[in-house]
Amino acid sequence: MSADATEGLDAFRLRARSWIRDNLKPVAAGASAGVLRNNSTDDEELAQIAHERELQRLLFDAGFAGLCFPVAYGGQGLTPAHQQAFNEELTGHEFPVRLQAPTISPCAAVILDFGTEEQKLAHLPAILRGDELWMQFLSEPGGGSDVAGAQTSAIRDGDEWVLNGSKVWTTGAWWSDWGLCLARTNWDVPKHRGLSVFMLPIHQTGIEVSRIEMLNGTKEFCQEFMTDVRVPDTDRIGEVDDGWTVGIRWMFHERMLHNSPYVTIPAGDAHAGIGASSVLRVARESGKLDNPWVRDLVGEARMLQLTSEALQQRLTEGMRSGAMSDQSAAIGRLLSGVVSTRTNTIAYEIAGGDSGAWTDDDGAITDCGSDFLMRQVSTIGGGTTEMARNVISERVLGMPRERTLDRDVPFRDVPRGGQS
Amino acid sequence: MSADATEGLDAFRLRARSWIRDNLKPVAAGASAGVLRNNSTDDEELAQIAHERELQRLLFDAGFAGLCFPVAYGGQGLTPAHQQAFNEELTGHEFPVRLQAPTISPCAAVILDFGTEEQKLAHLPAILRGDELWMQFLSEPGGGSDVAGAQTSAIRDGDEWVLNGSKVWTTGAWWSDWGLCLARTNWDVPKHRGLSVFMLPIHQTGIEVSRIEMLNGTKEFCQEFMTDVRVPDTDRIGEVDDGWTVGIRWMFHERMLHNSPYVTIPAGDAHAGIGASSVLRVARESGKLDNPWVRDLVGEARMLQLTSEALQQRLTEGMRSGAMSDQSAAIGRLLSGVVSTRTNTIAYEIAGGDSGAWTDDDGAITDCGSDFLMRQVSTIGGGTTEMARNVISERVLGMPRERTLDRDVPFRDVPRGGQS
Amino acid sequence: MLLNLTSDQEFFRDTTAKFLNEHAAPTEIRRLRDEPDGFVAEYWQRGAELGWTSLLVDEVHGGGSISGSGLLDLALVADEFGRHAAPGPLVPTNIVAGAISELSPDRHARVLSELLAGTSVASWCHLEPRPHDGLDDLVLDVRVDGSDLVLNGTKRPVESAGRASHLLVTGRTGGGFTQVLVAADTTGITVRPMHTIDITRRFSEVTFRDVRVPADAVLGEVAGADAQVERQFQQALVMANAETVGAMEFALGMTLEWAFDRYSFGRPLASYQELKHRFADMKTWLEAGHAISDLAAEAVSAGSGEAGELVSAAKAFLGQYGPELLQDCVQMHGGIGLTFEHDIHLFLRRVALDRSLHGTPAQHRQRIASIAMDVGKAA
Amino acid sequence: MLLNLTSDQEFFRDTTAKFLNEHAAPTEIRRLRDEPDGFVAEYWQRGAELGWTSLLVDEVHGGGSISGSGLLDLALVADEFGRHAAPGPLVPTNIVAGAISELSPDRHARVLSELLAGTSVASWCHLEPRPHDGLDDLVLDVRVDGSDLVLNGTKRPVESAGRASHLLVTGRTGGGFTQVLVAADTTGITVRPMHTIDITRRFSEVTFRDVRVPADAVLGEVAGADAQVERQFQQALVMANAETVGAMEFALGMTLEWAFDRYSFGRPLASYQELKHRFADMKTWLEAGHAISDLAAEAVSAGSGEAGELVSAAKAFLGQYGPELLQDCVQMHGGIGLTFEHDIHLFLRRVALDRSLHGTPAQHRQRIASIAMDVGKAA
Repeated sequence: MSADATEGLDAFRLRARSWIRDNLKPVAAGASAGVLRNNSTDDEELAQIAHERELQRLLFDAGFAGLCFPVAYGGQGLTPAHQQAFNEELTGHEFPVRLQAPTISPCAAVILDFGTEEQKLAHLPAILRGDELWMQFLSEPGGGSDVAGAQTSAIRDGDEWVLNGSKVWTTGAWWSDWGLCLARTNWDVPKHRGLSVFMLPIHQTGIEVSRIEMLNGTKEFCQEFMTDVRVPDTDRIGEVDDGWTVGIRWMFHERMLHNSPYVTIPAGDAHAGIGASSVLRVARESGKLDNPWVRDLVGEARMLQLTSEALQQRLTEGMRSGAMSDQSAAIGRLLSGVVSTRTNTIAYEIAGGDSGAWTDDDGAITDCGSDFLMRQVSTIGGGTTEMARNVISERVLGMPRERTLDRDVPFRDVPRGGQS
Repeated sequence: MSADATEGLDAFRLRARSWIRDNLKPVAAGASAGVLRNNSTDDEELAQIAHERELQRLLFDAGFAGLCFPVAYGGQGLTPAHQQAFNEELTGHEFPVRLQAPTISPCAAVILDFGTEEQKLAHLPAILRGDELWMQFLSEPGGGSDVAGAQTSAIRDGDEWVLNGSKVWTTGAWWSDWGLCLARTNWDVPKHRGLSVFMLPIHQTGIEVSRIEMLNGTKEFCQEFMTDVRVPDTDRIGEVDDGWTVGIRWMFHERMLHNSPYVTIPAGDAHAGIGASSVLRVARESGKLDNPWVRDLVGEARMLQLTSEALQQRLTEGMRSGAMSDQSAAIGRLLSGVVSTRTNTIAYEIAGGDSGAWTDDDGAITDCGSDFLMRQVSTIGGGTTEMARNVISERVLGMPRERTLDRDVPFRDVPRGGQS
Repeated sequence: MLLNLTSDQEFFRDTTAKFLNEHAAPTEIRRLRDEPDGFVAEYWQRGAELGWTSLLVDEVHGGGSISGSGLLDLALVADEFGRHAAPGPLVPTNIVAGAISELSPDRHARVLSELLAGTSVASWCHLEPRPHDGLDDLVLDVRVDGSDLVLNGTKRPVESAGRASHLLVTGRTGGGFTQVLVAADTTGITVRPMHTIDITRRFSEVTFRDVRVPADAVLGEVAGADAQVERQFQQALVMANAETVGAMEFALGMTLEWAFDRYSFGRPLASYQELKHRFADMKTWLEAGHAISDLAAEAVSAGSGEAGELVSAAKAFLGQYGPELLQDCVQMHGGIGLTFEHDIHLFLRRVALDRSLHGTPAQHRQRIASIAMDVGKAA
Repeated sequence: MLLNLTSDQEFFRDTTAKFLNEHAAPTEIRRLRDEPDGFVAEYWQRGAELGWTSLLVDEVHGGGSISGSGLLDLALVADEFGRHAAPGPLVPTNIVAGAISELSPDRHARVLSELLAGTSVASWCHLEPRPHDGLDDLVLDVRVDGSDLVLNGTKRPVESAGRASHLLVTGRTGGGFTQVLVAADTTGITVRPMHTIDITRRFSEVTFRDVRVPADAVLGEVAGADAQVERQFQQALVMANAETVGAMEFALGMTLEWAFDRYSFGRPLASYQELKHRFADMKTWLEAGHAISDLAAEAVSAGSGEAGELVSAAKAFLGQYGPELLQDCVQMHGGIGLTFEHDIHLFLRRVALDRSLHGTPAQHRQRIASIAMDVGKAA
């Protein structure tokens, strides 16, 4: 990681700046406002994805893709500080947002951590070029926060595995290429000891992709039904029945998201959805900026955003230097969830009666009500804040673990209540 | 409870109104503002207690003491509606506040529920006359919310019991007469099955009363150290080792407090400490009433007070009619604690910088900072809000009980951690 | 109220509940998102037959109450509407029918009888767009011009204006309020649909440009309707509050059931202390919501001097804690609670809608503070 | 900051920590409530020897920093003050010493050397009483009268004014701020003690009535001190924030230990999920507090354009979540947490005090909003 071994940070930054200005279009502030809004048709979305693949290819060809991936796998072998500099320069420009999560992190990151040499060569360059879009086949219907309780079954058949089960909350599986799948390979041992991880193409016979309609009309999330899907053993990641070792790291990468050195994302853009600037716009366009009560809320939103960003920065540094354990990522996840729901609520409060009913002329106020309905997505998606609080109390503060009734019994004997 | 059997409510109200106006002095609004403030010297306090004993005697002689206690024990045998009417008429007048809790409820209420005829005749009229002030010997140092884990020991010796141990949080034990004491009479059974309840005079050899200084300088609470205190078996309340049956009812009376039909308290005065009117005074005397942010807080405080009062009324009716279980009192306890801390915080917020440092000229703003330091007394005293939440979830909503490690083992084998 | 129903009220309530169970099930509500008016005509007529539209109308004009207080009976209906997130213009139709019944039942007998029969609906044009969106800041101009009145101004949001045959318009004539009943197709009226968070309720922005009506369109006195407007406003608040409490109660029950059924790490969700304590908080908000909503409804029904303060306190409390309770129910459900196929959002929408209509919690807190300041000044 | 200390900084910090462990133990702090100044002279002089008063002062004038940034070093001291709820006029003495060092080290060489030695202390007379208690609403009048200046007005709260030999007074001359260093015993100055929530800090209301000082009492320019006042304010905020974070950290650690040791119903408190989740929240507030406080301190130290916004964000965050964290620590302790003999209130007091001084969270939220509005306007 010494500066001598790699391009100097300042030189890199200047090169990045000039390349970004020459090649990437500027985007308007507030263009991505709102909470998972349903702003485009399917055709438009597919066009956007095609465009983002091109952008990723552009980055790759210019030597700006996978800055922290090894050169052997198509990356640049640079330091997290380079990625940070690139992200800072990227602010205000278009970028291949759909290629970042979950494709590059956690999926590519997990392949880098656990893949064989062949697997890494087969997929990492393809991902960094924008050729492969990946999804997480992780959550299951009825599984909730207990991802290690996966019930998707993988049964060995010679050199292959046969998978059956269902996965859910895969963002955009309908336009993605590959899935990273956690499945149960052993039902006779406690739940964490009978899992394995597989890679599989999404669009194949045996996988039915169904789109889920969210309450605001978005159909971004999918559910997949897998029936006798055959996966060669060479597409298994990590050891048989030791998939939880992969899973822990997988979820670490997921929690890191905006702190990840692998992810390209404009600095300051970590809080997609409703940020302090949306709040300010709502207040201004409501004509309420002269009201001290409204200004109090505007100030609170900005305070929370600055604090949340400062925390992410502190955690990133702390984990990088080893002063903090990797589990500390849960602290950032908790605060960003809380800040996001609070900021959403502040915008809703300021919008006042117009959040119940509005017209197309209402500018920034438009959809404040719908966004409020979707508020909890920030404390559910990507691991609930309840799970984050468990992790912080148990793993960071070392408090006694919750009693579980599924730890020392064979998975098939675990109590499952009404839905099993 | 039919109106025929007792004096008509309207007639009673008129009689009460005229008696109150003729006999009790009016008190200024805001006279009892603040949180357990240290406003008087010990001598002044003793004089106030003497005065309140006189007031209670005045009530007794006029036939207004113990409205819902049976006539045989010095009461009036009237209905809760009569008590309510009396309380309404009492608003704005002096009354013997220190005689109510814990003397009349829970102590006298427990004696009424479980005492023998002799015990009732010996104490209830004396209490209603103002001759006996009672205290609860219930909490113990290191006991926290687990009152059934009492470690004060009572060992039988012929017709007497010998008590050893320590009790704490007895309000004003230094000026009180009798204590109602929960003690352990059997260490070889699970904790709820080895308790008994005793009555004992506070000022006797063997009981050392020590006053506790609170952080704001008040010395209202006491701790007692009991060494070989001898109590005749005739002063035992309830059965031997069955004290928890008494304890459950005891704590029910404690939670009921301001809803209790036994308690005389001016209507609308249930929220001692900081109420919406204190908040309004702080806002006005700060000169901030033209600020919408401040008015928002004033409105919130008033909303919370009205709602909390409405809830107490609903719970009282619901429990009286049987539509709600007695455990529902915990709902009122929770909201009043939450409303009280929030209202305290609102006053603190409005007082602004003056809550950190102030002068004697600052009127209603004076001591807002000290009151804030004492804020949690509303969510600790009289049973914590955490315990209320346990009761609501487990007893009202029927959710699974918390796992306890002390339920089915002899009390002497219960894990006690560092302090035992 | 919930604690002390008469058997007649219980029966009345059950009848509505049964009807809604059958005709306003969640699948039907989801279907209605594509229905232009958000409800079908027959549904509303049958509801009217059950008494939904007649409770604020005098018996002599074809109405009548169950308990003697039509408003309290109506609150029972609103509570059931909340428990079902039910469709239909309950608030505006009742407000308008009640006002006609009180002020000019004979002149508008035909309109009234259609409202009572559920064959037509009416809207109340009350609050106005920014910057005049304060509770008392109504500026729609009602000018006297000879024997006519001329209306100019804009109202929003107006419930069911796209479907209404008549509009009750609250405007200002000099220093006082004037109320006018006008046919929705009168020249100069523009009805422009709005977006909303609810699935079955519809709102519009209604613009009045030189809308000319004869003097007998006035309900009550020109420039003398202030007390009547306040009364209508309080009635609307009582209905909105009851509806919110009903939705909170149903959602909490549904979520509690889920917590018992749903296992995580081998244990039911209901066994996790942190969730238990949140359920305790929610139960407390619910009971407090019942309490203040009922107390306020009784005060409004009785015309008590404290009605304004209490009903605003109820609106402010429910507008704050109602949406928070519903959001926590969503959280307890996890991802599926955010899907269109799940039922919980139907109740979240209704509670969030009721929070936004007839003044937000913040606006009602200001109103409460003003009342407290006036009282404080007098003391 | 906490994550990246140099070994010199670590050593410096440890020295202060050890000294405070010995001389500012809770029993000593409780004793000091009866001490008129809240601290004893020898304690402060020995602290000064450790470097507490010299970090904002140039090396050439007898000061010097450990790391190159005296303000960041001072934040370490303030953090330790928070961890011990330590006595002593840290903020005013450093602000005044720093201002003298920067603006007129020679003219006030004697005052400066006494402050550095800890043999005297100084106060900063900055904010004012109601109704001029806004952050920018300073009205103390500094009038030029020939070669003299005449001061009229009132300041409060002024820390350690009862003990200070000199006062740095921030006032207004026409449209700009003027700062004057004046001996505390100058004719026309009245120092009136105030009550406070802290045990060892002392505050006064200081009134200036026709206080006449020579022109060379001015620090900087007449009517030209605005930037300097803002800088002093930001420095004070950095110290207050660091102190709050230190107190939060110590209180949380102490409460966590209690939760492990304390058994209820046969289980340690630390095993109850609802309490565990509250500890998770507190840990999050603490880490976020560290993060924003450190970031703001670095920005102020570097004189960055974002310093004003960041330091106000830190003050607003810590002023809101600091007291809440401490109150939850009290709650976890139960009744004994409210007694004078327990230690937790020492930290609650300090955090609540720091929240009230130098602008409340609400005032800083207004300041942040104004900055955001200006930026938004420019964009």
